[in-house]
Amino acid sequence: MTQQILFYAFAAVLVASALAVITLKNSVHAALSLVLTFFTAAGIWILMEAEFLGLALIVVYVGAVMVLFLFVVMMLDIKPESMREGFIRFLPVGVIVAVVMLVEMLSLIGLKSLQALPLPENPAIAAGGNTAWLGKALFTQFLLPFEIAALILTVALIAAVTLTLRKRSGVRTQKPSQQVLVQRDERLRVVKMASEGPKNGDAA
Amino acid sequence: MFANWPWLSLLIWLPILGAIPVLLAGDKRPGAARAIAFGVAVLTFIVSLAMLSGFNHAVADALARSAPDLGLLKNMYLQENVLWIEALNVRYHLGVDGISVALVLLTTFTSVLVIILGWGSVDEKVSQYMAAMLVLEGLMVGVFCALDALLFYVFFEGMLIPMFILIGIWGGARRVYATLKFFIYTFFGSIFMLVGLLYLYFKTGTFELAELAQVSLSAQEQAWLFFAFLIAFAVKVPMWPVHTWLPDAHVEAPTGGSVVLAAIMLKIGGYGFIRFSLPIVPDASTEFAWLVIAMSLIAVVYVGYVALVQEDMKKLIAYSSIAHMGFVTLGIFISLALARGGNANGAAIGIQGAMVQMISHGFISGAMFASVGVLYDRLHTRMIRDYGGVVNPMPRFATFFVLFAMANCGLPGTSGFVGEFWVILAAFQYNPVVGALAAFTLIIGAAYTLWLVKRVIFGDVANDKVAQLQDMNARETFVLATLAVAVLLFGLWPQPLGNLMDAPIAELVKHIVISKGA
Amino acid sequence: MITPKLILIVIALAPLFGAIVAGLFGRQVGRAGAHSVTIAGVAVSFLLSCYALYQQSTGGWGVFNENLYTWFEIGPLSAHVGFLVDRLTAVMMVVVTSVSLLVHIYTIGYMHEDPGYQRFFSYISLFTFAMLMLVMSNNFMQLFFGWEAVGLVSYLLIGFWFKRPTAIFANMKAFLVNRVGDFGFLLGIAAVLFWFGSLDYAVVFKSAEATLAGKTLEVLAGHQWEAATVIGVLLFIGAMGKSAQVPLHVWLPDSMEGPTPISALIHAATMVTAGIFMVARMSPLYELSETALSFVMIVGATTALFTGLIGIVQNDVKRVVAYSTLSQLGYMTVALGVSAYSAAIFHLMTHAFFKALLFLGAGSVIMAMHHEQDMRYMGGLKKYMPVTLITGWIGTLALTGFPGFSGFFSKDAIIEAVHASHRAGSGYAYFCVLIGVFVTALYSFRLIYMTYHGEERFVVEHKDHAHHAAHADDHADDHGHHAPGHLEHAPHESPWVVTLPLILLAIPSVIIGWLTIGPMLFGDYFAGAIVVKEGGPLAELAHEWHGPWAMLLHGLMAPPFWLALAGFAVATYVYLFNRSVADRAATMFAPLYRLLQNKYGIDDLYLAVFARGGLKLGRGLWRGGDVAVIDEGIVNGSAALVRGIAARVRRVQSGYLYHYAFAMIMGLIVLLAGLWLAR
Amino acid sequence: MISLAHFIVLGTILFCISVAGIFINRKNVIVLLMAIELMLLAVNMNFVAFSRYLGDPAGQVFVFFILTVAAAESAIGLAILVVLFRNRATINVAEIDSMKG
Repeated sequence: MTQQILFYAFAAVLVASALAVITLKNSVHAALSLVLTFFTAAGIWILMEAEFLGLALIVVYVGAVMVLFLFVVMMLDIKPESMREGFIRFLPVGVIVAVVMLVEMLSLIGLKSLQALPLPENPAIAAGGNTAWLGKALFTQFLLPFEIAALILTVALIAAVTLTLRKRSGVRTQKPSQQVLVQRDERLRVVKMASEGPKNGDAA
Repeated sequence: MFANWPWLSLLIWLPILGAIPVLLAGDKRPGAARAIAFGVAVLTFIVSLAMLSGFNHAVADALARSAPDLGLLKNMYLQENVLWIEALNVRYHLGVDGISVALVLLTTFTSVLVIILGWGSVDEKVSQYMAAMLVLEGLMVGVFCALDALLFYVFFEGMLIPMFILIGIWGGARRVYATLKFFIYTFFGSIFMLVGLLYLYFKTGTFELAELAQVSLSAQEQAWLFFAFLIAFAVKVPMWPVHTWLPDAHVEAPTGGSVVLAAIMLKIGGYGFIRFSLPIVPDASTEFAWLVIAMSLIAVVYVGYVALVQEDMKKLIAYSSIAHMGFVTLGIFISLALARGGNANGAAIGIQGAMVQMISHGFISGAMFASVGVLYDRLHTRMIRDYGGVVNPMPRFATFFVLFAMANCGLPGTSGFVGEFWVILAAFQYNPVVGALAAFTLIIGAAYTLWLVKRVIFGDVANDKVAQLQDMNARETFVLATLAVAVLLFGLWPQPLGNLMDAPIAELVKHIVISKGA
Repeated sequence: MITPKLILIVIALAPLFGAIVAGLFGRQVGRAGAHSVTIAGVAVSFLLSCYALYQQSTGGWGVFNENLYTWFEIGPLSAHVGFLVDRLTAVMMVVVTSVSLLVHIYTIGYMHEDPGYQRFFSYISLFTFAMLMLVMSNNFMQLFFGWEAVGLVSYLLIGFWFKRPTAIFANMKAFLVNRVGDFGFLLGIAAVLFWFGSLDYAVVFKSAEATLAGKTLEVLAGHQWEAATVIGVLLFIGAMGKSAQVPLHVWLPDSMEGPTPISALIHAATMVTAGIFMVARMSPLYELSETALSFVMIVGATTALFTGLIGIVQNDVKRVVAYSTLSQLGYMTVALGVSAYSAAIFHLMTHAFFKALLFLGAGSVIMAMHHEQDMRYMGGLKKYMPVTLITGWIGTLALTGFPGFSGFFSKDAIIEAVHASHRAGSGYAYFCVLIGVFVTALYSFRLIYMTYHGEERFVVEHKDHAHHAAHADDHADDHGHHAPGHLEHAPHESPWVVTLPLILLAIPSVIIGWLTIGPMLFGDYFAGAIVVKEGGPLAELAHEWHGPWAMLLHGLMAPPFWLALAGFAVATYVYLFNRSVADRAATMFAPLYRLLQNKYGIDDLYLAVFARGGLKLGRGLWRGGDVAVIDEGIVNGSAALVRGIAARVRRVQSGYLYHYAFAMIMGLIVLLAGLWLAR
Repeated sequence: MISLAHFIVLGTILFCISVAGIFINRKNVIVLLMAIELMLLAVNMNFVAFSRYLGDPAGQVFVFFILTVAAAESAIGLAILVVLFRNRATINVAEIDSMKG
């Protein structure tokens, strides 16, 4: 019973905050409500006994991605007014499309038949908790995809850095690669010339 | 001893690999590139002659052993048969009969002359030009030797690439349009052939031509396959109404490209009809022979009239090529109809005529384009109105030009006569009206050719530029004289060609009379 | 070992050898070398031909029929080069080589100023070779070879002076008109092969009757044509081209643009008679079809009369002779048409001599007049050139059929044969050939009078020597420098190399008819070579044959003689005594005169319909068919269509993300709806 | 009792909200990106629910990967956005139409 109450409460917050994300004027506010959305979703997942993912969602999204969003939003100088053009004009279309889709999906899902499917016993408990259960799968069956996921993250990291990196003219910086590659000849020049000693004739 | 050598692979890969040192010579050293290319071409020609002797030995051997009658396309000599793509059962299967040998020799012979022609007239990117020519040569030889349908298709399509490059880079002002048109036209056609071949493959599980020739097909299947092949080869020949790429391609192509295009590439269309349409779908070919015959006659008459009014020499010769190639398709399909009608002699005359016409047209059209090239190198114009009275400053050239023009009108004693003569005789046996329409070429062919001669060669010197023309140099004289010898030789002594092609043609005629309806 | 075969090979190849030497090595052997070697070649040919004729006439050799070389073999069919030499061939060989030899000699004088001297000799020797191959052939393929080869040489020779626009127009015209004939000829050969399965004369002739009996060809639905008629008519179309019969006669007058020696050799004596020879050779085939022979006869009769009429109004000396040739060829064709093949060959032979004589005489006059050919600027030449005058008269008398001269016998024989024939259309033919006699006399004597007699209508201007020397160089190429009728120096008799052939030709022109008519026409000289069905007109005439003397006497009382006399009288009165009559007649019968002047408008008609019409058709097909429909319509059209569709479709690609997103979502909705419906 | 349907419906609603968000925020790229994150969340919700319902860890592992990829995606997306803003001084989608055909 408590579970049901909690679920409906979380669900209500989730839907409300999601609506806030798409309707709020200010991008910062929108981002903050997205944080709320994710946080609530994490709650619901924990309610479903998927603790690891719920916490991961909080750590990855709330902690990292959304902070990135906030940084960007604040860094860019965006006039909120100009961003709201056409909001009213497209509102009906958006609502209609969303409602039609919702109706279609719900009817396809067939609520009645699903309602007769309560969640079974959690197999994770037998495996020693959700995290262990997931970890076993991840490091046995899905090891290779896991490594690839790591690679993708690395590539994304590098890509993001490369994209935003820019060379500014007029700024003096060290170029370590160039420094390492230096050759002796570039630093030291041996000049051949006649000796400056006393001339033979003078000595005589 | 030599019969066991892989002559055909040698002939295909020698020029293609020979293109590598030519390319390595680079554009900075055109002399070296020319010399290497010339050497490779001559070597290939010599090898092809050796191949001919090997072929003759093989044939003699087979006769001595009184080899059992294996049937169409199995009486191939100098065979090489290696599995190439295992998953698809595609084989690297080469082999030649008399028909192929004649065309291979034509290819290697023409290639030597083309290299010599390119010697003086190509100044830019010499090594690449020469390399493209050599690659083209190898691929064309491959087309004539392939006994596996997919291998044939690979060579058939591969050939387009060097030609595309030749026209697109060394061509005239509208070369991009021309080369695209050429490429898309041909490609459009051959796609249908590929579809047809795939259908046959899924039905039989093989691409072997010899086996495809034996497979029985229902009338409807044959009809579909016939049209697939027809589109592919009709574009290549080219037959009316899919001929319009040829004049553009010829006009824009460099001289060497034109010569190869006219002398060899067009033959692949006729060769395809003989290798694919007739053996694989004989019933449909008979059923629709009237269509091909009608198209050929239109080519002879309609295109003849169109040639009459051309103002560009190359265009005129290109249209005349179309008209002459009409005789090839006419001969082939008339023979089919005659063979089905029980007239095996008439059929042999027709196919023999068509084949001789192919070879002879190779020499004559090549010579005509080479002659125009000689003029073009001097005045840089192909327009008839820019010339006139060329005989005055260039008597030697004029002699050759008139000779080739006469061969182009099919004068007896030149090779141009032989094929036309036989085809007309066969056409008359099929239907006198068809014969009469075919014979109309005597008039219209002479009209456009002689009018060209009159306007370009004869008359008083037309302008100062013509007056200052230099007669041909030794290299040009050599090329035209060689072609002139060939034209006269096969006009006065066509029997060698007949001996070469007699056996496979007899086999083909025997094969096509048998219906293969399922 | 000297066998007949070897001799015949030498006969054929000797002129070819001369042609090759003079043609390819002209610069090396020089002028004298060129003419020596070609003349030697033709002389060898001529002597050996005479020997062959002798052997044939005495029956020493029998009929020689052998294949020498296999040109092509396809299964049972083979095409050879081979010789069939019987009496018919032997006569033709002698005619060809003798006229050719004399023309060779004549050319030394006629062309001595020309820069293309060696080339010319090479061509005429080559022609002799080709002509010999034609007449000596034993099969249809070689016949066609020779047929086309003489056409080629004729083409080259008419356009010999290639700088003249008229010459290169004329040679193209000649070749093309001949090609129209060849078109029929080739189809005729195809028909022969179709029915006989062989191209050999011997095979074809032997089985002709058995093979063709009852065979028909249905070209148009419902029209059955007899095989023999089809073959006969098709082959004769070839003869119409080569022998310049109406309506394919238009090329011959224009061919006079060539140098005069070849007009004599090719366009009078030999090549144009190839058609006559061919039909005579094919007599076993023609005898099988009354229809074909009637066709031949009517065409010949039309040619004989109507081209002769044109000759009356021509002013160019060579053109008059050319139209006369046309008319005489018509006579020969008529003779063929009434199955009097040997009469045709007989007339062919006599005509070869006297017409060559007339042409060479005309050439001599032209040389004297400094390449002026218009008779209106001649006259009174008799005192300058006696040899030419006398031989000219002999030729003219022979042509008009003056009793005793060779032309009398041959032409009278033809007229009598036509009279005796009962073939459909022979009435018309008889009328034509009779009137033709009058016409022939009229234009022939007109020519004689306007050229040699009457007052001089030219002016001699004396120019300084230097100018003349400069002028001499391009005489051969260009003659339009000075005003018509103005000569630089007085005309004079031609050198001996010119007059000798005239004299040598004059002799047979007089006597050959008398000598040979008996055996050739009424004996069985041509038995075996020429086949005539029972009851041919010549057989009928043979009953009344009592020797040449009797024929001569009889001829004096026959209508042709009186018609010729009438022609002579009219010409003499008008052109010798009262020239104003001619002008008055021209104005009085202005429409008729114009019709003749325009050659019945046939040339103009051909030019308009076939030449200009052909060009228009070609342009229409090109612009309308190739460019507009295929290229612009189908090829570029499909490209343009794709481009047009793409141009419209690309508007969808607005570049705005939300449009794409919208499209995606709409797609999703549709997909879901589809799933929902399909549930 | 909470059944599978509860989570699925919740996911559906979230998805539709994000779709509506894409529609009504056509100009602001940042909000668009956020809507996409919402959409991914909706998908993840379903994955977790089904994984839990079927007792199969693969679903949750998949969510783990989606989180990874989504993180990478938003990082790069934002980086592109920064570069874009630097070059064009706007993030207005209406002005970014160089993809126009």
